[in-house]
Amino acid sequence: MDASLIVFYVLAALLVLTSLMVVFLRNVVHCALALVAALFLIAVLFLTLNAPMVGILQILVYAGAIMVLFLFVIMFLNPVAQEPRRVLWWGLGSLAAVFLAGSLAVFMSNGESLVDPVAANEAFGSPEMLAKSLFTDFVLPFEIASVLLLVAIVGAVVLAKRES
Amino acid sequence: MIIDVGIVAAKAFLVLFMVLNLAGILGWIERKGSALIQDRIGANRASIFGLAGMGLVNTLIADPLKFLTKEDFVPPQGDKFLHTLAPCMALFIALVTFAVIPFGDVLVLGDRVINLQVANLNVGILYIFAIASLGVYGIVIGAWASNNKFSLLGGVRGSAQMFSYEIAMGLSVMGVLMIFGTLELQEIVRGQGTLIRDLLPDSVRFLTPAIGWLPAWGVFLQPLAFLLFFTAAVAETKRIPFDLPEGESELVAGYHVEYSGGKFLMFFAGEFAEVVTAAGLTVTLFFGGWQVPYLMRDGFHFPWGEVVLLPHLAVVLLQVGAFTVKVVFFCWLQILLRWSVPRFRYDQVMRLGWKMLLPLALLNMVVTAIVIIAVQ
Amino acid sequence: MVTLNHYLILSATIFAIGVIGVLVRRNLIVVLMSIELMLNAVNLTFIAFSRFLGSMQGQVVVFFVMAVAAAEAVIGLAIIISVFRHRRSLDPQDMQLLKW
Amino acid sequence: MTVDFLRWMPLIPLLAVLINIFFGARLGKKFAAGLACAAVAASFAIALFVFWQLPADGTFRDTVYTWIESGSFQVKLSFQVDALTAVMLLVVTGIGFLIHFYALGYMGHDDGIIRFFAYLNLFIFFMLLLVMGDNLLVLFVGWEGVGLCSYLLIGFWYHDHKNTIAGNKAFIVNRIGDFGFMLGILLLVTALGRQGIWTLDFVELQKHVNLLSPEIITLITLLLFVGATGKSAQIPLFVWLPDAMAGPTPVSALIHAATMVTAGVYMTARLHFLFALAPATLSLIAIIGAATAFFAATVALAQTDIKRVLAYSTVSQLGYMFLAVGVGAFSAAIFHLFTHAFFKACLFLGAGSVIHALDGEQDMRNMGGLRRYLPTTYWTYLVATLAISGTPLTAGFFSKDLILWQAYVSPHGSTELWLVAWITAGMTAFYMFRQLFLVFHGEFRGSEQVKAHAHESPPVMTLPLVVLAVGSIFAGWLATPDYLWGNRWDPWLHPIFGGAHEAAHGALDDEIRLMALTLAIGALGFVLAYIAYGRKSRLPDRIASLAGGAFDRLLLNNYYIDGLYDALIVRPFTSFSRWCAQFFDPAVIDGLVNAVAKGARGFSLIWREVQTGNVQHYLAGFLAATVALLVYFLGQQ
Repeated sequence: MDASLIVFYVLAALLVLTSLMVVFLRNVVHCALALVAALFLIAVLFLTLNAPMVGILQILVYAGAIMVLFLFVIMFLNPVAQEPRRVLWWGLGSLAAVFLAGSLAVFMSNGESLVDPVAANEAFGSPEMLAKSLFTDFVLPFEIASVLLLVAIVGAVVLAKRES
Repeated sequence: MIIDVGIVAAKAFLVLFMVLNLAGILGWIERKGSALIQDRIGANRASIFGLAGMGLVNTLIADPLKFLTKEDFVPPQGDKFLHTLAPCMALFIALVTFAVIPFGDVLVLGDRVINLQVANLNVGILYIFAIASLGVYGIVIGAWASNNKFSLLGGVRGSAQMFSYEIAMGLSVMGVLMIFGTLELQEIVRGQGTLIRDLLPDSVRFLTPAIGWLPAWGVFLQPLAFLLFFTAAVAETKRIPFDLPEGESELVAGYHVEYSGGKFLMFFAGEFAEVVTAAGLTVTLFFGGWQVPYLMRDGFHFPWGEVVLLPHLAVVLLQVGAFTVKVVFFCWLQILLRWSVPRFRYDQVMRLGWKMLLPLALLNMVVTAIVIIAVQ
Repeated sequence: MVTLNHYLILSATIFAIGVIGVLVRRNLIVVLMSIELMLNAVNLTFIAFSRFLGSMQGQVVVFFVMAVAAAEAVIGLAIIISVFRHRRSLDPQDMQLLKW
Repeated sequence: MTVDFLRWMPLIPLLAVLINIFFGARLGKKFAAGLACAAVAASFAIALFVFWQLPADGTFRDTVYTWIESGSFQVKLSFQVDALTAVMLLVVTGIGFLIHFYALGYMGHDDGIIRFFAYLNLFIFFMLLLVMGDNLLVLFVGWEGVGLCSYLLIGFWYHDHKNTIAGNKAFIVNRIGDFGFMLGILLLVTALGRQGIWTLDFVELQKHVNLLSPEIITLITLLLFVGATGKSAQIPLFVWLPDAMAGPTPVSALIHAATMVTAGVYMTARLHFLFALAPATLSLIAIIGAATAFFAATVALAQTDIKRVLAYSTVSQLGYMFLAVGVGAFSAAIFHLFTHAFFKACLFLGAGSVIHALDGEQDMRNMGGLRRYLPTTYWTYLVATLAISGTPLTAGFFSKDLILWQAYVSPHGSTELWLVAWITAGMTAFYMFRQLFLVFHGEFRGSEQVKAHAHESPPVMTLPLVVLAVGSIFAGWLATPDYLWGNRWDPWLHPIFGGAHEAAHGALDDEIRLMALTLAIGALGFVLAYIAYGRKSRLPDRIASLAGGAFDRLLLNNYYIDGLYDALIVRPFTSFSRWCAQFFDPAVIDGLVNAVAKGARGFSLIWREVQTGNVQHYLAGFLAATVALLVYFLGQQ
């Protein structure tokens, strides 16, 4: 057990815990905060995987923007109705998900695992490298993504605006 | 290994100590400043051992003690856990932002080179924005956990406001980032150590006698960006004129209506910590950070050719001192602002953010990009 | 030594947890959040592969996934708001007119 | 010879139609009517040019584009003009133009004049397609098109329900004939196709017609003749034509006398190579032609409506033409078609002029003495009557005489056929002069009001009358008997009909003797008519009341053939339709459809439970399938 493994297990355990909280907590705000924690943990995992840029973006975009939006909407709507809970449906759903997780895990990990990470150089995952990829090989998708975001903005305004 | 960890811990402690104390001192400065502006004596009752003018000590020690000994009230219908979590997050996030702000150049101790910055991330400025974007949680959670409609409204207002100004703030610094070509704050500060004349392209070299002697600080290169950034940063601190989330006359006290005692102290201190952070960031990006004009690692190199050599330790102390002075200046500026300007209306805040700062920031970015390409 | 499989299995687990949320929760906002969770599980896979294959493409894809997720969340929440305005409910089971 | 101006002949009227339909109301009535006339005049000019340029035994051909292409089977939208078509072109566009011109006056006050001229131009377009098409399919399109125009124009004054009924009748009766025609075409194509020749071109058909067996040809020609009886109003499908008089009089003149009804004759002439190979069919055609001529003439004797007399007369004259076809004298048939177009158009237009003058009065019993009010009309009418009655040196004399002579002398002919035709000639003279006397001589029998109003028609109407009257005399001089200057007509059409069925020649003595007989019976008819109607006489009433008036009623009502058809065909058919509509359709057809629908619905009612509308249920299915797929792939590995 080296240090990185310990860090991984701690992060993984916390991540699974917070994810479960997202799904199983009753209070929507608690769910949202658990999700913020989960996303933060995933960002940390990204950092351990030599992806600092993406990790920071993860916090910036997900935790900083998307989840705030979620909280904003939760507060805005302030839904008070209690969710009905049907034990059978929950049990079945969980069971199915366990099957899915099991089969996915077996399916994905039955190949030969890459235990020896490619010796990544210093710049791997740096803003420069990501930017270079984005603005050379992926410049078209990048621009399309910007159009997508614009469309989403307009769409959201149109959808959420009160008809007057 | 141990020493490395120790050094990092020492730096972190130093920064925390400085920021928290500065936040405390700011509380006193604010009182004195408001008194000054409102033409009254103000904050003159505290005395220790009969010594008047000990108000500073009072705010540093007596105020926290007072807060901590008061009843910690939790609304019965509120969410106890989150009610506690919220002020912690607010203060925590305000403090950790400072981790990547450099407060000096390298300190050479023997063969050990210590970077005077708690953490040197290659995504530095993005880290700041990421953390700053989390700042909204303190308000939102606190507002929701209080189960009070005034605080909830404050929370909604706060989240929308911080959301809006974060974007303007992020875009306004793009020009600076493009000029210095890095996201690392330490590099940005080092880049501001040169003089304008070194950056001038040949075509406008004739301007050298006029402005060539200026240090290449962000404020000289990006004056518009400085205005935009500083405005947005002030808005992020949620203080007058941007204190809509609290808005006493409308929302009693906004998101911290239901807070008292130690938790309120944390919000309170967090607010001042944010003021310090905003000042630190402004200084770092636009006012040369720890740079003293013409001060190189070995001493002063004046543009007229004179050289004054200084010992290393003196240089470092000068740099740290200069940084501190600058930060204090901008903290004071914000307090001045706080007492000079009335509160905006909510729609005015939104209009300013989306229709003024954001387009101007975009314009600044585009113009900067064009200029950079033209110069190259 | 942390291997790729560690990340993949973790990612599968998070994904499945997200699926549970989408499947059983009776609150649209939580459903949407669960979808975000699933997306992030996939992101984790991408980053892990990126690291273990030494290719930046995984990170680029994650970047795009984030953009799409942002758009999706915005639109999703806008829809939720307008649905809530009309039905005063966030229960997906109250929204089953689209059948037969 | 390939040319490219033929297409403009039908195209110009079509363009005029489109302009009048879409912009007519905006352009104004006068402009629309003028445009229609100008279009036909342009077509007439082209027709004249074509006629002028056409070499003696040549053909103009103009292919517009390939219409249908399927394997080696090709149908082109292609026009041809040979001698036969040239004659038809002159009749269609020439007479057509005169009638258009006439209609400017006749229809001048009608509200629907734009529509009227659009229909009329459309008719010209389809008629030109019919006569110019170089294959059966184009001919068929024209054939159907003129039927459509006929229907539209008969029911032109659709506000009167009777008119629409007449239009329907014409259309439906024609459909029966067209159905036979279509079957004939299909049989012809498939029969030739069996032999490996897939074509509809007349030239190709003529080339390969000997591949077919006589039985098939007989069947094909019979079916084609069914089409001809419908379009050309022969027994048994002639009932529609008298009713078609409900349309405006120019329409009766153009469509139901001069051009469309002769399409059957044209078609048989065009396919003469087929008919010539089917002697049985020819005999039948001859018999039907003679019978139609005779029966229609008898009916015409008793009619009181001025236009119905002319309608039955047309049927009768068409019978003559088919008689000529039946005895193999195609060129004689076309010749009679040609001359008939002149004098019958003249008669109809004259009748129109009378009707116009009398404010819509059509009953001859309410006329009389109009000679004084309508001098021009009277004289032209007289000329046309003389022509149709076979007065020497008029057009009708030569053409009818030619047919009678051929009926007698042709190898397909017989004395009996001649006899029937001869009697008919006498009756023709009788009923035509009867009409003339009733309308123009004697005293006016109508109301004073109408009398005061009676007036000669404007020049725009009388001018065509004069032109047609002139034609009624001189059109016949193209083919005189051998004892005059001989036949200039047959050589003209000789390249078409060829030597195989050359007009039969007989002894000159016989020809003169027969001619004398014909003249005699014609004169008899005139004398009888004069005795009965030329002067004040009680004779007609006494004849009419013979056998208690039953005979008169029989003739007046067309032998009750309409009633017969009604009882035998129409009523059973309508009651069958009613039964279908009231019982068969709701119970059986709807029952079947409903049963299928109910079955599907029942099935769906069960299965729609799967579709709960709940997104999460769908997702559960999605998830199950995903897991199943994963497990399957794991098993594969």
